[in-house]
Amino acid sequence: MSDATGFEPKIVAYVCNWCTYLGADLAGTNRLEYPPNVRIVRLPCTGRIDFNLLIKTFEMGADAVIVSGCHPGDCHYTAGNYHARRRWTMFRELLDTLGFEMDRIHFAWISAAEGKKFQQFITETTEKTRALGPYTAYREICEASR
Amino acid sequence: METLEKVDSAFAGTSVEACYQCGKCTGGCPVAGLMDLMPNQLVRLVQLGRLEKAMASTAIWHCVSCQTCTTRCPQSVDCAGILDVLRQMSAEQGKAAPELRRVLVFQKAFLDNIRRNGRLNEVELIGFFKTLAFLKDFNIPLLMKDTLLAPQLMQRGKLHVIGEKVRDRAVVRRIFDRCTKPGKGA
Amino acid sequence: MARIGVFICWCGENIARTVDIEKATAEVAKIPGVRCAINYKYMCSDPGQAMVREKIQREKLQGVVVASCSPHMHLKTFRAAAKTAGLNPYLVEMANVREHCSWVHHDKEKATEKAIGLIRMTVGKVLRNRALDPIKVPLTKRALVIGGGVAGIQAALDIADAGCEVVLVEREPSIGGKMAGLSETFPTLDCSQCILTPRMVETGQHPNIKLYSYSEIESVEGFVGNFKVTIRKKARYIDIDKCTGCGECWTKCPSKKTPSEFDYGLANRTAIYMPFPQAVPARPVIDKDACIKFKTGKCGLCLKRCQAGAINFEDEDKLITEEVGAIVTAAGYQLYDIGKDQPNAKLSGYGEYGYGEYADVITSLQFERLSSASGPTSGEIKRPSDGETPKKVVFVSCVGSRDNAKGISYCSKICCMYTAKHTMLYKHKVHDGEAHVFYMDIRAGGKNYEEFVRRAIEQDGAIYHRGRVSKITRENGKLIVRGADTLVGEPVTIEADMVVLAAAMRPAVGVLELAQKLKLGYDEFGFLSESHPKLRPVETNTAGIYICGACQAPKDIPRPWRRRRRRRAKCW
Amino acid sequence: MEFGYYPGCALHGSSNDYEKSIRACMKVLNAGLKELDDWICCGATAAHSLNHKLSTALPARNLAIAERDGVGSVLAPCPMCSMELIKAGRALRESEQMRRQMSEIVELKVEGKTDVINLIQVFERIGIETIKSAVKNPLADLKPACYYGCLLTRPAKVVQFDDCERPRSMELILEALGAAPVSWNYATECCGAGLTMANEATVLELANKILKNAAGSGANCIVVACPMCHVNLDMKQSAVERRYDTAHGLPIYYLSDVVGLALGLNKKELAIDKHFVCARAQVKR
Amino acid sequence: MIDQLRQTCRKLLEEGAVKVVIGYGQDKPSMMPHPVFITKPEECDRLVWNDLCFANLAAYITRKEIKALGKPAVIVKGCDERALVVLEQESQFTRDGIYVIGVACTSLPASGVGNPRAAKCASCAVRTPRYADVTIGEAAVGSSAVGSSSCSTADAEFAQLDEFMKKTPAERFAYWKAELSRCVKCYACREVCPMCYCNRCIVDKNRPTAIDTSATIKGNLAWHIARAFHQAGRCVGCDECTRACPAGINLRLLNQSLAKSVERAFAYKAGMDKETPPVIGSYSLEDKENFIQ
Amino acid sequence: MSDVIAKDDLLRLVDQWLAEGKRVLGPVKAGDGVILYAPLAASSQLVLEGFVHAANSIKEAVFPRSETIYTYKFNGHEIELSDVDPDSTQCIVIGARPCDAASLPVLDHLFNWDYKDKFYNARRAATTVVTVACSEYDDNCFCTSVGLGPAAEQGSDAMLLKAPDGWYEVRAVTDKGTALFNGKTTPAPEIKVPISDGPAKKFDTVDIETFLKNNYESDAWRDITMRCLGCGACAYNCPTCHCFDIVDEGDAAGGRRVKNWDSCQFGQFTVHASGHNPRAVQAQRQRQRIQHKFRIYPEKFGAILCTGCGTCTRNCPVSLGVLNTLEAIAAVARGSIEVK
Repeated sequence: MSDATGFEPKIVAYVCNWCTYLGADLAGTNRLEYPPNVRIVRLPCTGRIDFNLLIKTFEMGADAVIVSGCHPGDCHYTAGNYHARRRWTMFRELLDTLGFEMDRIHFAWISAAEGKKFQQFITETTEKTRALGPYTAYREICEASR
Repeated sequence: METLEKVDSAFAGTSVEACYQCGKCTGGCPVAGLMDLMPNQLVRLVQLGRLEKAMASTAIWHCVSCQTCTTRCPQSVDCAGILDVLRQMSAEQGKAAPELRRVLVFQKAFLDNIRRNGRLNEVELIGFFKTLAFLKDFNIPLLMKDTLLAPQLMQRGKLHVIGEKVRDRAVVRRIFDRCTKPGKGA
Repeated sequence: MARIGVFICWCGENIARTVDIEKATAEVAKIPGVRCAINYKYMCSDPGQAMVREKIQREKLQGVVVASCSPHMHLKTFRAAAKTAGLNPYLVEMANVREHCSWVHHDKEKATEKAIGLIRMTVGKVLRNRALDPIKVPLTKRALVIGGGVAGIQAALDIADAGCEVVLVEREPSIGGKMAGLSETFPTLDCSQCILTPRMVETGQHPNIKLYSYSEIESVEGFVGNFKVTIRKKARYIDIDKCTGCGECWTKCPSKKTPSEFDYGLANRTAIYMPFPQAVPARPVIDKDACIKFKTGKCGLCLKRCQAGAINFEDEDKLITEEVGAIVTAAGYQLYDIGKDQPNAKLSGYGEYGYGEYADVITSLQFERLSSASGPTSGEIKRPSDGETPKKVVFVSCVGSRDNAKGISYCSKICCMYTAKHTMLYKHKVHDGEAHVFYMDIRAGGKNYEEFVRRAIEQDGAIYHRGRVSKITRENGKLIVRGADTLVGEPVTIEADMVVLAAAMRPAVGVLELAQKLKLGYDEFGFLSESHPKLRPVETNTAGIYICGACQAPKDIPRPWRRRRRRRAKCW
Repeated sequence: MEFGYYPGCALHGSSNDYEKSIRACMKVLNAGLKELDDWICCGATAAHSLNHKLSTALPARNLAIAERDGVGSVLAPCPMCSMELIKAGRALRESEQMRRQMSEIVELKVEGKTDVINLIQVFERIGIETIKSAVKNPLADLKPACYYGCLLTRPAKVVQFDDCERPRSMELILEALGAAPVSWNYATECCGAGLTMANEATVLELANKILKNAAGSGANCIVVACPMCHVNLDMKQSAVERRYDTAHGLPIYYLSDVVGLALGLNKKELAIDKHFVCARAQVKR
Repeated sequence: MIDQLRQTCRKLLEEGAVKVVIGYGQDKPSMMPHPVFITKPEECDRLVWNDLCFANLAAYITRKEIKALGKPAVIVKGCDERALVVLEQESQFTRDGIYVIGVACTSLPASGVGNPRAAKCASCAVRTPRYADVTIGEAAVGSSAVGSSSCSTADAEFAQLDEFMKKTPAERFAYWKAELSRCVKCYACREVCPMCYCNRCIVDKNRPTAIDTSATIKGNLAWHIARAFHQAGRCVGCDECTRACPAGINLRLLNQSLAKSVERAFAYKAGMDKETPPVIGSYSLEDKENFIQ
Repeated sequence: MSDVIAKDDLLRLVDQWLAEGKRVLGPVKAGDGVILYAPLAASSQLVLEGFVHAANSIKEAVFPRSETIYTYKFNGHEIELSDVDPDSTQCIVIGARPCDAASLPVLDHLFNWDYKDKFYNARRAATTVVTVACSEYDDNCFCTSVGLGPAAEQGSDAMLLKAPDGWYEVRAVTDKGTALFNGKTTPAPEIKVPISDGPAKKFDTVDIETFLKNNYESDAWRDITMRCLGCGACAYNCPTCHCFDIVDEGDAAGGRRVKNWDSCQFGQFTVHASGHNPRAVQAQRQRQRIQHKFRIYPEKFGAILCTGCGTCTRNCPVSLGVLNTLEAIAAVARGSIEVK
């Protein structure tokens, strides 16, 4: 699947413990295949996902990042995802102003029942990122900071 | 059996494997009583890869393409679509059941008519079909049957002997050619 | 240097098939901080756990990474193992190399690389983990049971008998649920009410059970051991403490034309009514929409009749707060709505079956009422349209279930059994009648179940057709049922007098909203999710909230009966 | 209001009475019909039976013509044409590759964005209330059996029109005209359609069942919205009667016929006089 | 006006209503006014008020050294008061624990003696404090007490940002790369900010280190993202950070991008209204989520 | 006898240095008009006049804000360390003010006391400083109070004095300076650039030192520094402040150990591992800064750790700097301000 340069995107997914992580488990249970480029980091809730993690992720060489949790109304902690939704709305604006490549930052609601959606989302994100190539702009600033 | 890939691609998108043989297609089929094999049995034969038997059935030529089977299927199997494919394969390979070959003859005549005119010329089609069918089966009643209706149709202004033709018939022919080009087939 | 132990599980072939276990073991052994890395065929088994314990002690491990399945599956298992070996359980983490790796990737090289990466990540996590000690908080030794059907009643009684207080909330005017309306139950054909009503009465009188009938859960706050539940007590317009249940009111009520919910519309009831004679509490309720007093201001006959002065047209909804420590959800099920209009956009109706259009096409629950001694026909089988005894009845299985196209994909589990039961009930009452069944598969797994179905066929002469019904129409007073018998390989047409549709089981109305209030997970069909189908079947992912009955999945009556035992053990 | 118009071969052939009737109604209702320029046959059953690609290409050519000429909604009164056009449009919308391939084959850019509708939908868009208020001649003693046949509502996922098992849209229009449609069982059963010519026995059997059930349900006529249904039920009715030795005598009207009659048009204006089975007494004018 | 101000403060101190007045003093006329802390009535003459009183004194309310002095009276301009509103919403003080002396901005410093960094005044939302216990002076003629509190003039407020956003993302990234490379991490931006009252800032945490402390471009970018985003829905646009930055980094632009998104997405403007629930910490079921799949 | 160089020739010379691969540092206009010492890409960026002092200092030439001292890599259970070679790229600082240059001899003590800092020394050896004598000053300047002046030559390798008509007088101070301008100047005996007196002397360092010795616990510290917000704007831009922190930055693969600027004004600066902080309040930190500059450093190395540039005051968001602190102390010492 990799192109001539052998580029394999590195993607990190921050997911909530109650919905998307279980959605990923379901994808496994149903043997729904997807590309192996994503590393899942399990956190209690999207409301807990610190925006710094996204920046750190890019600093550590990721080419795309995913944030995913429960659908609105389904949060295990009542409203964590509603708070997250607000925060990410604002955060994306900030990153956009800073000139981040916004198509490397993905958000989704994936429930514990949506193994199929998880598979499709991961597959699509991997393919999109593969098409974008490595996040050179960010890697350059990291290089410059060594 | 011919190459599996070809069969697979022919039935692509029809989810043959989803059929669990409940028979709802057969139960609702208006012409199941006339068929030698039931729609669910035809799907089963396709599932098993036993296309020869399916292609040789009269059932596929009895099908009126009314889509009831497809509409009611609890597994969303496009049963009518599968029968379409079976008819195509049967026609291509000359496997059509002899007694119903005239359906095929008619459909070929129909397409040929369109290829030439762009639109259907009914008089021409009827004439052409009857002659062809007659030559094949020497079926005199068939030859005679609708001819009795013709004067009445004429009388009602419902038959135009000359018929309509599309202005740009060349493009119609090119479309046909592109679609029937071997290798890139259906 | 830290001392982390890594334990890689083969999961039989599940992981080992796709991940090169030996390579992974060798690679992760090199990760800084890793003291030892070993693999084993079944890490969760006793010998596997023993290996973990032994390594913890011998290598003086400061942290453990188990690379196997999802932490939702076995994290508790391995933490418990570590604890027995003297390691703080929170220094154990799992790398999910099965669900997130071996099961979803085929390329062995890439899967192995990913598995190593996942383990490396988890080692990184354990390196930063700190030992945690559980805290103790006071808890309220009181349980809330939501739903007063058979599952809820049994749960409430079990907990109450164990000496804890129970708050039982039922949204209908009476407890009893669906089972109260059934005739006889499989596989014994004993009377449903004979089993249930004594339990209902016991529930109503139990000193430890506080019953809120005609009430709904408004909101739930708090956490395990300390939930605060707000209950909406709907206006009943009857003071149930004053009311004696004498019946003067409902026998005199002039508004008599409301279809009875309990009889699924097969009979009518009055505006002030008791849902059924054995109701608990045995108190009536006023249907505001049907009541003439409410509609026109005139009437008030019941008020005049009531000696106890129990009727109160001014009654209003009340909000009550209860504190409980645990919650059992037994919210129950409903039948798939076979009619044309569907509440859920994903589902579509079965216009081809004519339900709602032909009076003699009925659902299985309606048939229960028709054959129940307490039903509108006192147990005689009479068809709804004209009260004639149907001489030919067709029973259709799998209506709405096992249908990906417009229904739901799962098997409703109980229909095969009750359909067999229906044919028997019918044949026992109409000796010269014909009972035809259209089925796809007969699923009769259970003690005496298969025997039961065979009895319906062999002894009672039910005629089983292997096939699905495609369309039902009516002609000359007969229902024309067109289906197929795939065993013969031909279409079948039966001219029937009545058709009974075994509609699929779906979670009850409002289960979704309830799940959101309780923060419970649910599957794509709306059934509530348990923590783990095998390991924690009655617990949910929210600590302190348990589920039972058919709000979890389609179940027959013996199932909740069995499961309650575990639940009781779980609550305290 | 103006609609694009794709008559299809039938309406320019043996079913020209249907076209006449539609045009007469539209005129009264002030709705224009703009016929697609140099349209070609949709390929019908024959194409999708024998050549799948052709069954997309032929309709695609017509959709391309509509797109080129900026026609948004196209009336295809023949359900077969309508279904083929909708199906092709859907296939085009779903796949970029299909759009590319078909644009090449039909020599015009095609995206499948045309909205293809049937005659019932045209009346619905004109507005049932509008029609109701324009009724001059209520059809009080008409008890029609509304016959949808197969392709008006099927395959449901393709045409996405009405409830394919219990459709009511035609009934609603007829009720607005003052008629009393009957409830019957064969509203969506097939008449044999494409096999008229090739397999007459089948057609006659199916037609007989339909006619019989309609009459048995108290209908005094059948209303159709499909040229093929009309052929099989009207033209072939005498054959049916001969073969099954019955006498149905059920007039078969196009939907536009009954709308036109209620709007005050006469038999001739609607070409009802071209039908084989004689019209009922109240429409003899 | 200055007399009135001094008199008010003197009286407050004399009566013992407050223990300290946080106001502005000035060492030499040529130098910038700076914060002073007056604890004695007779020192009130040290107070000044002029167009160069930029410092946002609300920043001192949360400091333990200042709290130790006792109940303060704090002199605020309209813009500074918005910071007090946010701090009160966030329970950083109780309203009766401080005395607020409002001063109306009588002229627009941007046009006055050279502080090029007074861009904020051009789009000021509140010229006259609204929640003060006492307000001195009246807003300049031609400027309303409440400026662009609605979105009507917000377009003007965000004009610079809107213009900036016309650049391509790559150009924007390059701009910030150059701009932020000058940051030496002196944290003046943080310290002047009334909203940065954390006991321990995230950048000072090192177990684990979330943000590199090195003043490299990578560490600087991470720091400025964190600083700006922790102000989301809280920054009142007082621009003290921009004024304080020795390297002249355009922090205003970053703050504005958040202010704009908050205003556009949630119709919220920080510090305008005490009663509106803060945008962070509340939510609405109707919040748009078109970016979430 | 003086040597002069035309401004254009000077700029050409700068471009020549750049072309030779040297690093050239000088005042440039950054952002919204702030003047900063920064590496030049071309002589056109250089701003020599029209401002009193840049917002920062030249210490980055010898003591960068962030410097890697070694790198490490994980290799299985082993850790591989690699030394980083000191940077000895030839560097020319042009346009520095005498008060900037004067910091270098002061800093030399610190980096060559018990430990000889090879990174500092390599950069110092490779650096040539060309100052421009001050022709203007402001209220924040106080070089004369710490024994320097507008044309003080301490630390300079060469000094430029602005002459009329676009000429600069070039005074070579050291061999490095002589080498730099060798052959580039024109003798011009007629040009004699007058040297300004600089700001008036504002306090006496001896008085200050005495006060600092005797008033460690004075309440004056609190009163004077009350407004300090605790940022590092003063220290980071100060030519003589030199505190640093050592941190590791890295990930699972490896990383680097790095020496970063730090400031005694930060609350975390003196936090002990135990959690105790001997300088718990801001006044103590301000006191430390002044004590260090005017008592501790002089006691240890015999040099005042301040060159009177005034950058601290100019950069302070609340206008608090060494100067006004010392002025206030002087006032307290004179008894004109009462200490509570």
